[in-house]
Amino acid sequence: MDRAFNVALVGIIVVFIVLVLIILLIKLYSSLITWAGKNKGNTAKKTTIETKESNPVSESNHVMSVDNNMEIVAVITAAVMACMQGSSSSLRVRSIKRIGHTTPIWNIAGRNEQILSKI
Amino acid sequence: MDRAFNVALVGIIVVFIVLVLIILLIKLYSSLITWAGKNKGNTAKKTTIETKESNPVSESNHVMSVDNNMEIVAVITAAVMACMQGSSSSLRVRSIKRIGHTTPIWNIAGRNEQILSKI
Amino acid sequence: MDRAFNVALVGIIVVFIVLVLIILLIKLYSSLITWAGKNKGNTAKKTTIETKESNPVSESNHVMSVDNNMEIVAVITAAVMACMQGSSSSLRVRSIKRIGHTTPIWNIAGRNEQILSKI
Amino acid sequence: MWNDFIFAIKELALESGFAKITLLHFVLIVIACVFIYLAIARKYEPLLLLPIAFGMLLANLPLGGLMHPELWDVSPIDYNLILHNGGLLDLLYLGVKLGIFPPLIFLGIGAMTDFGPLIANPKSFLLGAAAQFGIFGTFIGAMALGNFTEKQAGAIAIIGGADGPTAIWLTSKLAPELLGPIALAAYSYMALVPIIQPPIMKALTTKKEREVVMEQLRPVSKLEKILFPILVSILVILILPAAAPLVGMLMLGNLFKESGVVERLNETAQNALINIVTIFLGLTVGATASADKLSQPGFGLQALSIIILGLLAFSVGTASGLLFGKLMYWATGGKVNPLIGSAGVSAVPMAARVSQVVGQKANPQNFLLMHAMGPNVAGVIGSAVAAGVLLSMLG
Amino acid sequence: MWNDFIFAIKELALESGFAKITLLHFVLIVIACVFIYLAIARKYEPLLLLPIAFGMLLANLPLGGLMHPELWDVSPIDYNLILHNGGLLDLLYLGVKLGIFPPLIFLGIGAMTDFGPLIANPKSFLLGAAAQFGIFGTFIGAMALGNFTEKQAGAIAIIGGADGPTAIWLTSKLAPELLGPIALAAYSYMALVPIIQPPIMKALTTKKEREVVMEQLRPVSKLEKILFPILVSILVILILPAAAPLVGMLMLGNLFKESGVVERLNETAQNALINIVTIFLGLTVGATASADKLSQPGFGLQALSIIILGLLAFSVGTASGLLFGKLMYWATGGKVNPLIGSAGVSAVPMAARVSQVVGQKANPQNFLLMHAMGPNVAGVIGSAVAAGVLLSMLG
Amino acid sequence: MWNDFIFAIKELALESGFAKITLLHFVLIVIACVFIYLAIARKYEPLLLLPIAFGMLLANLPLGGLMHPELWDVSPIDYNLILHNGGLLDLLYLGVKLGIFPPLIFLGIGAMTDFGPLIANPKSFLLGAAAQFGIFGTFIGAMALGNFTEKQAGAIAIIGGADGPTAIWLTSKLAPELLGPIALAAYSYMALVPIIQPPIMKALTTKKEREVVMEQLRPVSKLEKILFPILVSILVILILPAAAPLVGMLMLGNLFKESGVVERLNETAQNALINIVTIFLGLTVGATASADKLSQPGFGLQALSIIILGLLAFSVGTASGLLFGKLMYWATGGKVNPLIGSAGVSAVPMAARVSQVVGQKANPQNFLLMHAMGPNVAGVIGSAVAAGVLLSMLG
Ligand code: NA
Ligand code: NA
Ligand code: NA
Repeated sequence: MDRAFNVALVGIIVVFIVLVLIILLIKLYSSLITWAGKNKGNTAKKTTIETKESNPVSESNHVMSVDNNMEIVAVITAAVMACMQGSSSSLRVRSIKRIGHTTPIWNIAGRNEQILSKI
Repeated sequence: MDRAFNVALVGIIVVFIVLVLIILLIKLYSSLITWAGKNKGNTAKKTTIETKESNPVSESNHVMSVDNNMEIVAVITAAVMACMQGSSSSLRVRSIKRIGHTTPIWNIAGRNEQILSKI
Repeated sequence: MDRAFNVALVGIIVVFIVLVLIILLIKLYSSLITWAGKNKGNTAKKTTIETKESNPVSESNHVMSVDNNMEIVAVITAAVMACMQGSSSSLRVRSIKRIGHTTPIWNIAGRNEQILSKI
Repeated sequence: MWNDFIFAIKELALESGFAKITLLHFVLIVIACVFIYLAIARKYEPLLLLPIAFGMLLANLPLGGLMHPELWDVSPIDYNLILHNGGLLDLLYLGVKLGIFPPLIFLGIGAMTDFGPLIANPKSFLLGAAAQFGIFGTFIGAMALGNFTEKQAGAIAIIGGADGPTAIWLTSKLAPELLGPIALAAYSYMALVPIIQPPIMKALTTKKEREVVMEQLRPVSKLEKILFPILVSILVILILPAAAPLVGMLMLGNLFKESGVVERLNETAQNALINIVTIFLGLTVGATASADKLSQPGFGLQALSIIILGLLAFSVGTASGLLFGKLMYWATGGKVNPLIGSAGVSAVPMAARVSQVVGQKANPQNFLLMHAMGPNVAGVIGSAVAAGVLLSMLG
Repeated sequence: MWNDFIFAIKELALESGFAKITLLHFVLIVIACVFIYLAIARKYEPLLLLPIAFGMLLANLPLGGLMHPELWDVSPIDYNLILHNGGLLDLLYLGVKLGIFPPLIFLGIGAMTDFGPLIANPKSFLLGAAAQFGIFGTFIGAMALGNFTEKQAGAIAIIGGADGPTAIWLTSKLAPELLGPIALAAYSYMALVPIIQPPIMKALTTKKEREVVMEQLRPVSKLEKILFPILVSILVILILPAAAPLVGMLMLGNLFKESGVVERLNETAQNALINIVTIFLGLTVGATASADKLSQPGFGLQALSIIILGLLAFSVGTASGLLFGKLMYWATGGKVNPLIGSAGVSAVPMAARVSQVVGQKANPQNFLLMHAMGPNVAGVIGSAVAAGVLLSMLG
Repeated sequence: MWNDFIFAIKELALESGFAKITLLHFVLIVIACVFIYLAIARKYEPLLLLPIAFGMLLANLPLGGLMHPELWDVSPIDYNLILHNGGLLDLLYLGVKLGIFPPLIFLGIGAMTDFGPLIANPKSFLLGAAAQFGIFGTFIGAMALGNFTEKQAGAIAIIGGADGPTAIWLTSKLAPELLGPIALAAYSYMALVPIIQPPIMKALTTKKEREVVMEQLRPVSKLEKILFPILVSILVILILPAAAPLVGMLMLGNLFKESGVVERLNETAQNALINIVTIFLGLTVGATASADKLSQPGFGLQALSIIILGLLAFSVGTASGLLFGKLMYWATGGKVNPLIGSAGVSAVPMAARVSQVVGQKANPQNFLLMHAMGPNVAGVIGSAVAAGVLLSMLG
């Protein structure tokens, strides 16, 4: 039984050590982030812009798709509500699943191209 | 060829035996259920209630989600039809897929909490 | 190094041979199809009809589902737009996912039957 | 340098498929293309026939090394050698050989199947049993032809079950060397059910019988639907343990569906899992129909025999189902429409839809579909049981 | 002919399950049905309990040949023999035995878990650590009973982790012969958390303590959430390499979720992949609870002991979490509601919801859920660490 | 008691990763974190780079036991030993080593690829062929460096194919010891295509050439799209059987897509299946870049050489594609915009998008994307063919 108590004691102590170290780790990097956020406000913005420039095609695409999503959510919600003429309390558009994620992005781009070329 | 006929004969007989036993099994338990349903109408209700009490959180959640689903189906159908001003004969909302099943339930609960705490 | 040049030379030549043969293959079958299309316009139609006749149940089902899909896309688009009273430029119904593909077709048929039998 | 170049090109040419292609390869490639055509243009059970046909195509392009029949022809199989020397399709074929894929497909089928019509009218099981005469009749026929062993005859007979995974499962256990032709025959005839069955149905029934409108089925409670897979598993596996993999997984899938508490598992069983397994199963089963394997003497005759016996199997199954349906028509004083008997062969849901169509032609007010679904799904259980019996007696 | 017929029928009857069924088989079938009932009617952790119970059912229908315990009882295991003689569930069980399935489930869990509340309030880790007293206390209890080896005691103790995949993973490494009962106990008690915990919670806390409304958690930035899985992996695996499979996969799944750049992988990890693995894991773990395996002398007593020790494990874990919560209540001058301590046992998300419900009963304005999610997910990491420690010391 | 306690703690400390960590481990952990950063913050091909980098991270936390390079360095590989002693990532790595995962990824890619632009303008294949000079030029370069074997040079050369699964497939067959660095280089440079290519494109073309507006592509009929995968499979595999796994699966996936009759399989091939395989492939390929493996003398130089050769490969491929584009510009009297030539390296769809962007800068009315997609997907076939040639000649 000595052995049993020993295993249990070592076990719980190691668990506490590991989890306490995680606490310290989180505190450390959280405060680093906060500190960096205050100190480098402007630098950070710059970096973001640079990133965007280095990869213009994909970035713009992404931004666009996010905008579109928001727009679609808004439109559908509005449409449904306008038609209801009623209380919006019990209904929220929880999520709109954009099907066709699986369509290769270049197909979409191709379609856009064809559309634009028609204008 | 004797062997072949023998195998075939045994085979078809076993198939019939097994499936006839299944028939008897179904008849047996179906009538048991019907009999139990008539006999224990009140008891059954009681049990249901008890179950609900023992597990209140998950139960209420489930019931809620079913209600919501029905409501959403109705709302969307109504919205589309109101806008159509037309015949509903050829259109039925076949199914509404509630996306975000994969969101852990506790996240949803957390969101609800945050919403409620804002009220 | 001789060996290295040799491998590289053989390699690039084989790649060109294979891809050029694919070009010829595509040209060949594309022109065959075009030629067949012009020559057998009428025959082709006939074959299509025969196919449909040989497999009436499934065919009609499929056609129906396609029609339904188009109809539903149109309806939803119309509904949303009517409610918006606005520009359709920035919104297109990208895809409507018909959920319940997984429902066995015969269940659907069964439901239809029950509905029809109520009329 | 120039010599080396010529030598390298020559070596590549000798390693190319053109160096080894034979007439049999060519014929099988053409057959594979015909099956691809049938799957796409005629929609012949495309979900399995397309992968099967493409697997057959790949396996007959010489030297591709995707499948090595010689690794599978030895007994006992040397799995270590397969890991070392096997190609892509050999490795995927492990799932067939080890009997894993067909039960997983049955799991998905169970999750998609509604046994409600069968529970509402359990007598349908008799029709699902009667249609299995197609299996056992074909077994006698195959033995009578004399060019098949008993095990091969059993594998061919199961074509009459009109159920793809059951046929593949039993054949992989009894006569894997015939897997390709049997799977191709099974799926082709399943696709041809709307052509094979109607003439037999019209020949064996009178117009009056075909016009019978059946009573609407009673509603089945959720509890009955939940108990069905549990109790049927226990009963069938106790009686016939050899049917456990198929029946057990079919019923587990159905329990996922009916229990309503494991929607995630239900959804995956009937989508991602069954689809992944279907791709692997189809490709590798098709790849067993390779020239390397089929060049053995006498194969041409065997393949032809399988085609004929398969047609026999479907016809006998259809006829016996119908005749038992007529028996029930008489026994019930005309309440049962014998047309639902032909649906007992399985070929879900095609056979049931054929019953519906033929019935509606005789009487436009006639909606047999739900009534035919009973024998139809009973036929699935029936042929799984038949496969278990054959495996027990011949395996 | 007639003799042959009788002989064939007789042989089939002798090969039927009825010929071999024993009382133990029957008892285990009944128990499996009870678990199916609990999973469906009472919604006791159905996602795993339903497959486990059905696997147990299938394994106890004699002669089904789906699982062969004798193949797994030898050391070293002969994998070649398993390929040759294994049944369907033996082959799927490879994923458990080789330690593949539980980490893949952790991948999916990681992809579904929001560590935000834990990052916002890292002190929650202390509660997640304190609740692991349930594990180590039970280890002492199991050793004290005297009818378990040290490894078995470690496997039983992990029930106190209230985390299914961790329990299965550790048991498959330390004491696979107890896998069935331990998994059943773990999932059953996890489902019973709403019944086990509230009385302990009320007994150990005052109404005043339960009424404490905690401050709202600070928002956590995306960057903090992304760094968490990476840094925690490095730290924990460096300290305790034995925990690598569980912690590594949990954190990879979470990184999929939080990175936001691999939505496809995230979606598959938390759906198709985890569901497929859950089906296979559940079925085969349940199948280890077969009569063939459990008929060894002394098993009845062992099973009973596991049931009692499992309850002990949950109770001790709950109590120690609560007591540590009280300590934090005192230390912070009443800012911490001790009820969130009981959530440290994991049993995600049930235990956190129980904290919420009990807290709200004491004070209807009290929303503890998000605060309890911190200790709750810390408990998952805590028990994975505890499993690593036990494996290191006993394995 | 106290002694025992100290002893146990000491033992755990000795078994901890800290006891074994070396500078190389530390450097590789930092590199892994850099790749995680690039995958997340810069979106460098995150779908594979994130799992690869995390696998690399896990493999370099000492004693985690997830991957054992020593099991894979022997020849012939002892699969039985891997089953007995392998860690989680060793077992998943079987799918790479046995050549299963890359073809399955190609199945999914085929199901996502539209070969329409290529069928409409088959001359694009010439550009897809020309860009493979990048592969063979790099092969010569690697051989010239003198510190690689012929097989290693072939594996490094395939980086010029700008196609991840092809590179992993060929490397796992020719030089698995270089799998980690080659995969990392391939995916990194694929992500850097928008930075590497534009300067080369501007240097090698005149503004007049870049301004060329190409004629709209003819519409391609469904029948042509269906025939394409079937006929290309037959032709390519007949000529070059070694390319069968990649080309066969790519074309099967495309047939799923274009046939329109197996939507279920198509959906699963391009979602659940490819995602599951991507997770496993990425993790295990990354795990081959472990310190245990890379501590051999001379590795640092090799890694550096691979980085330089990879850049060479992309640059040569881009340049040769462009120059062939110029040739076509002259031959067609200015109808072909040479910018579409650089898309021939594959790196789908990034390279085609770069052509579009650079073209549009020269002439805002210029929409090259669909025209560039032709060479882009031709490059996938081209590099699969090149991989087959290299395997045939060096394997
Ligand atoms: Na059948
Ligand atoms: Na825990
Ligand atoms: Na390429």
